[in-house]
Amino acid sequence: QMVLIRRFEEKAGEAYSLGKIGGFCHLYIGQEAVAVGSLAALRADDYITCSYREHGHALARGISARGVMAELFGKAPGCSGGKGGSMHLFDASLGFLGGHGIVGGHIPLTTGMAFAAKYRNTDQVGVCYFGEAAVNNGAFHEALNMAALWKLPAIYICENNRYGMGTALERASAIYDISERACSYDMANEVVDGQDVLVMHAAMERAVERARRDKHPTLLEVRTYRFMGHSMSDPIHGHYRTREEVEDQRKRDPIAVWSQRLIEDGLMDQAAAKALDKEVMEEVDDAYKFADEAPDPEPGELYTDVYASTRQPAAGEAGAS
Amino acid sequence: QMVLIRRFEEKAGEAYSLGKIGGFCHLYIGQEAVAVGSLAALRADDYITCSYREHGHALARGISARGVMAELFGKAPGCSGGKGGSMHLFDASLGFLGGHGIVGGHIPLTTGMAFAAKYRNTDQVGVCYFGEAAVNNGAFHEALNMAALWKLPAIYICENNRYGMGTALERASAIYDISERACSYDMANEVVDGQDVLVMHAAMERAVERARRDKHPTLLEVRTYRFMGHSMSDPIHGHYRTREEVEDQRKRDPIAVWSQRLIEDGLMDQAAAKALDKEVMEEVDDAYKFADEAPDPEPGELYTDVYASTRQPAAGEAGAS
Amino acid sequence: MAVVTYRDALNQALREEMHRDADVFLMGEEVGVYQGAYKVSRGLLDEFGPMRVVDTPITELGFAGVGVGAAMVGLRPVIEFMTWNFALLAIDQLVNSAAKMRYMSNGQVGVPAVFRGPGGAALQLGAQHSQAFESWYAHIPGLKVVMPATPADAKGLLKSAIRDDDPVVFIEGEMLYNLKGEVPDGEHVVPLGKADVKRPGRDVTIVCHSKTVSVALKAAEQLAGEEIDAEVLDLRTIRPLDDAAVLQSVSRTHRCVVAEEGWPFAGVGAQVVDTIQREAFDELDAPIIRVTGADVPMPYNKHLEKAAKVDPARVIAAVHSVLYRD
Amino acid sequence: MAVVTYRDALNQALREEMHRDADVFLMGEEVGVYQGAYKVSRGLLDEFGPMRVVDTPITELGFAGVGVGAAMVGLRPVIEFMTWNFALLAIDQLVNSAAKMRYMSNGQVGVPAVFRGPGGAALQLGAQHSQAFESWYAHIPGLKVVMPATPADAKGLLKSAIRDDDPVVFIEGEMLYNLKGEVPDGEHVVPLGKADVKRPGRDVTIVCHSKTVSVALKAAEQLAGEEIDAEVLDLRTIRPLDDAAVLQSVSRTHRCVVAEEGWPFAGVGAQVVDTIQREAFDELDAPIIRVTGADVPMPYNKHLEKAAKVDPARVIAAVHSVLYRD
Ligand SMILES: Cc1ncc(C[n+]2csc(CCOP(=O)(O)OP(=O)(O)O)c2C)c(N)n1
Ligand SMILES: Cc1ncc(C[n+]2csc(CCOP(=O)(O)OP(=O)(O)O)c2C)c(N)n1
Ligand SMILES: [Mg+2]
Ligand SMILES: [Mg+2]
Repeated sequence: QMVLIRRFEEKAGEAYSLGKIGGFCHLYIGQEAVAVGSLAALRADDYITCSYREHGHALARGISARGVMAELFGKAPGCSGGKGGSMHLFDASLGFLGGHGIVGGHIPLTTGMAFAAKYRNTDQVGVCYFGEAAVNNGAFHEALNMAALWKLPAIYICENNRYGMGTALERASAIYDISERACSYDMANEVVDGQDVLVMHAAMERAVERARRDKHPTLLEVRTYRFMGHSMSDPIHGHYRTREEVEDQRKRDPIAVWSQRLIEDGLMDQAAAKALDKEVMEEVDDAYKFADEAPDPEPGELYTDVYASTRQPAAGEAGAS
Repeated sequence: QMVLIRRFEEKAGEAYSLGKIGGFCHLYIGQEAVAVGSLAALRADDYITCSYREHGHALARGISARGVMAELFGKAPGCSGGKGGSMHLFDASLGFLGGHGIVGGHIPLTTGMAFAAKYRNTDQVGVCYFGEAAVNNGAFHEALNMAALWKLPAIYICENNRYGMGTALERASAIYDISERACSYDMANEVVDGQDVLVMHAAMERAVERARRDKHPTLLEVRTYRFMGHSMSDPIHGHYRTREEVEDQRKRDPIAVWSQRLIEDGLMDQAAAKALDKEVMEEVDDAYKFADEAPDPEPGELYTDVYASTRQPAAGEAGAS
Repeated sequence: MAVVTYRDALNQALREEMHRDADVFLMGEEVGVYQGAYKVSRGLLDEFGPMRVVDTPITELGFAGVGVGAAMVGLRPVIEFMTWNFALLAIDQLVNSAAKMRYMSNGQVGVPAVFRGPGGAALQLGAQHSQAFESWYAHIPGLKVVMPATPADAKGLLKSAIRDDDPVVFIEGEMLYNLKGEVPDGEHVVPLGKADVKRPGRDVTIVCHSKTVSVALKAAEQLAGEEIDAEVLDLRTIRPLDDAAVLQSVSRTHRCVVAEEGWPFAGVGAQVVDTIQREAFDELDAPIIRVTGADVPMPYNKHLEKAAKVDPARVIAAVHSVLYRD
Repeated sequence: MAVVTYRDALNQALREEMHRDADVFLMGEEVGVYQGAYKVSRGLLDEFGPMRVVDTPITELGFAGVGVGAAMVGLRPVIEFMTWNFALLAIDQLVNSAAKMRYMSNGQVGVPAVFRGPGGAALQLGAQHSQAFESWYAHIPGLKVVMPATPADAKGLLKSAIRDDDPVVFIEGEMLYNLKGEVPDGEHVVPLGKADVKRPGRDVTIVCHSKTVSVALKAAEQLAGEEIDAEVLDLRTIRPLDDAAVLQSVSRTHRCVVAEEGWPFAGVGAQVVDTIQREAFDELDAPIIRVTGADVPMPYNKHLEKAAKVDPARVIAAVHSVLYRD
């Protein structure tokens, strides 16, 4: 899966430069182990929300490469019908409830989903992925306070990749260890190495158990790194970080860490690794071809899904006039 | 001063029942020692903002009883010209920059005033008073993070009177000790007994020194209690607290605590206390009479002070049409 | 028909819908133990318990988001804002989450939530507590905006709003809570999107909503004394707006006054004017005059406040001018 | 006259005003080290240092409030919102603090702050990142709203906004940043509250602002080919609106089309229509037609997005209809 995400994102970057993908496009390269390791600990009926950097989570949760790539292309078979886009991937059948574009905005949504699980007395869990820059936002503070106060089955995963766009963590937050913010809510917390998929997975399983069984929320601070620019329009290392730093971080490439271990443990050999990579490349190429050839949404789609009833309010026609 | 505030508020309550004061009116009875003890530690050029429960702070800062009472009456000589009202007392000449009605909304304002002090390289201090219910709000979180991050000369005084309207602290906040919230910002903090004016004063002096000299902000959690209802329309003990609890708290009336000490220390005798009270009563009665007889603002005042230029935008006339 | 207050009519609607549908719950500040800042939720905590009547911290952004999130997975939250002034803190969740979720998700995820509370001015609450934002919410595709003026409409429209599958902004009037009126017994539902003629008339149409309905009715009474027969049309739903009803009335009266509590610039009335002049240009015998709140922050002084508000006298003056009677 | 981009014109205005007045500072996300999300502040950090070019955490509510607070004590903050979509989180500070402070304090405390950043849609940014809120801010007494369409106006209006003693909402266009145009050398100030005829004409008035100005000019060119002489009136300032200029133009052309990027319901155009029909009813030979963005959240797909936006074809169609040419 990590390899799939890596290759997928590389392909998406390629498609973006070819103008086949537009808008903002935030790649997940470098952080793959976080989504893969954590989502593997969830159940099919759990709820997930993400920020706009969610291609990896969508794939790891099981949305097809075709469905995600087609959405990036804005095509009708995309997982959001081509109307959502890169930042707004959805698949309700998988409990994958969006890509959201407002930093911090989806954190209270997850608190609400966890509330619903408690309300209905199911043992579902609500999981929210966001970046380290979001923890300074009021939405984070309000949402975590309620989750802890009401003992909700929620897991807040802060993917600390050191930067919010061009702003280093320490230039935006008064404290360096984000996990300590949990003390304001008397919430369970852990600092996790996000470059090691197994470590990530183990930490997530502990958090899921706390949520599912004890109805106790957790804040996970996951230390990871963004190998690419913030979005396609941002250079890999702008004014805000050095090439050396990026090179240095690349040494802990989550995929290398993982395959190395498998090889050491004799669970995989170079050949198998190659085969896997080939297989993945084929899946990604297929997704690309599918997306490229897929149809655009019907023009009429412009006016659907604004309301449950397809009917538009009167002002709508004025707008179209 | 504490006695002045007490008598003033009693009079204001009286005037409210007589219909001479309208709108929301939040009395400060029971919390007098907080404003008096803390404001005495400030300099004339420091900046102060408060919530809507600010009559006491206004008086303690030096706005005349006449000016405050006239504002509650909505009269022209009121400290906000009768246009602000009970929740919006202002006196720029004293650095008293409002009464604000949106819970938490003035906390970032104070951070901005402290920023201005640092920007201009003066050694002024910005002080913000708010209730314990405001600490769950995002504005609190965002404002304190920036103050700590930028090392601003700000002091955040949380007047913890146990309730936000009818909601007990523990039903709104995931943690009981609000001062611990400071750990999220690596900010200095202290828990202070708000019923003892001298203790309050001493704690404030420490905070002011940290701010003025070290440019380090402080969060003070001041434990106090509201003897009256949330506002005039709220009974003293509704569904949310018991008569016993209120009676019990009244035993630590800040004015009793203080006068008792003075008398024990031989600094004041019953006679002097009586004399003081009489003097204060006269000042309050004078303020009441003044406010009652004072003129309303000119009708034309409706359209002034919307913009620096008195001229109204075209839409204004439409509105007046 | 029982005579009940607007407040109790809302309370009935909440109680009935919570009995009808276990997915409906009420969340907001002071809705439970305190019985509601304006007592709209009186008795509901005792009846339905703390899981369905939820007191929140003072975190409008947060609990509005909680409501949206719960609705995204199928619950039907009724989120109470103590007043709509405070909802400014939550507006990102209404506009960027609630209003767009269905569209961004290609119809996969709806937000069947109601956001309700009192809007507009009461008495001497000052600038920050006396604001009418209906034109803001009505500007947003994806939201519906409902503003009942009578107890019967309050009950019937709130029930419809709760059953609606889209996010509904339901704006009540603090000054209306004590208003008494007849409410049909038993199941009483009023459809969204339908205006209502509160008083039929031939000479001029007074378009209004919420608090300005009673103002318009008072004005109409006095006008009747001058042989001017005014029709009072209560929009009831601001979005979707019942253009047909407005056009129908104006094409009978050929003259129109639009009254609203809010500020003039790009208010609801401006949209009504735009629609009428576009669709019924040749029917108009005079320009449409709007009567709105004064274009200033609300002053505290009671005389200034009174002067800032819409009153029958200003509506009558506007009617005179569209009838060229002045 | 030098030819510069809209982006550089804004950069010049900031630089010149920061040199002129030590109380002026720039604060926002990525304005410093990153040189601005859209590079409007390029070079300013190096030139003025971190105390006057301040990078903030992602806390719109917080740093907008910091700006208001600093302005309350006399500084002149320029607060950058990376886009106005994110300002929804800060709107309480603009409406309840900035817009009301002077009034609530009886004129004692003003808020000479500028809030600026790009508004409206760019290309395929999706529903949450493609919104135009000018009618919202213009609805609020106490705020001024400015929206330049050209590099010259961008520079001249930003300088006026910074010098203005009231809170100014300054909405730029992401799609305009690369637009080139002549900007007068030296001190160049454009007064707030004055519309500008970008193209004179006799047959019809096209009222527009910001991005729709170039759309209207393109439409006017094509219309010229059909012997239709359209006047293009750029509002430039939305609040206070230059009613006089609008009425003057319409009373010459007797026909009007109003174009804007935003949603139709209670948009800026609705207010313009209201004003014209009220003040120039007898001058109108046809109903005023508005051309607005489609009344939907912005879709991501590029064809759907294009269909949702105002374009010359739709403006031309509207002109035909007010001229009864269809
Ligand atoms: C409320 C809000 N403000 C600003 C932005 C613009 N923006 C998009 S991503 C981003 C940085 C977020 O960084 P972080 O939370 O660390 O996530 P990362 O991009 O590192 O995954 C910013 C400022 C936004 N989308 N929403
Ligand atoms: C944002 C916002 N939400 C709700 C309210 C209504 N309200 C006014 S005071 C108050 C309680 C505040 O309690 P606290 O902060 O403890 O201050 P106290 O009244 O105890 O002094 C509430 C909910 C408001 N003014 N602003
Ligand atoms: Mg980051
Ligand atoms: Mg309190």
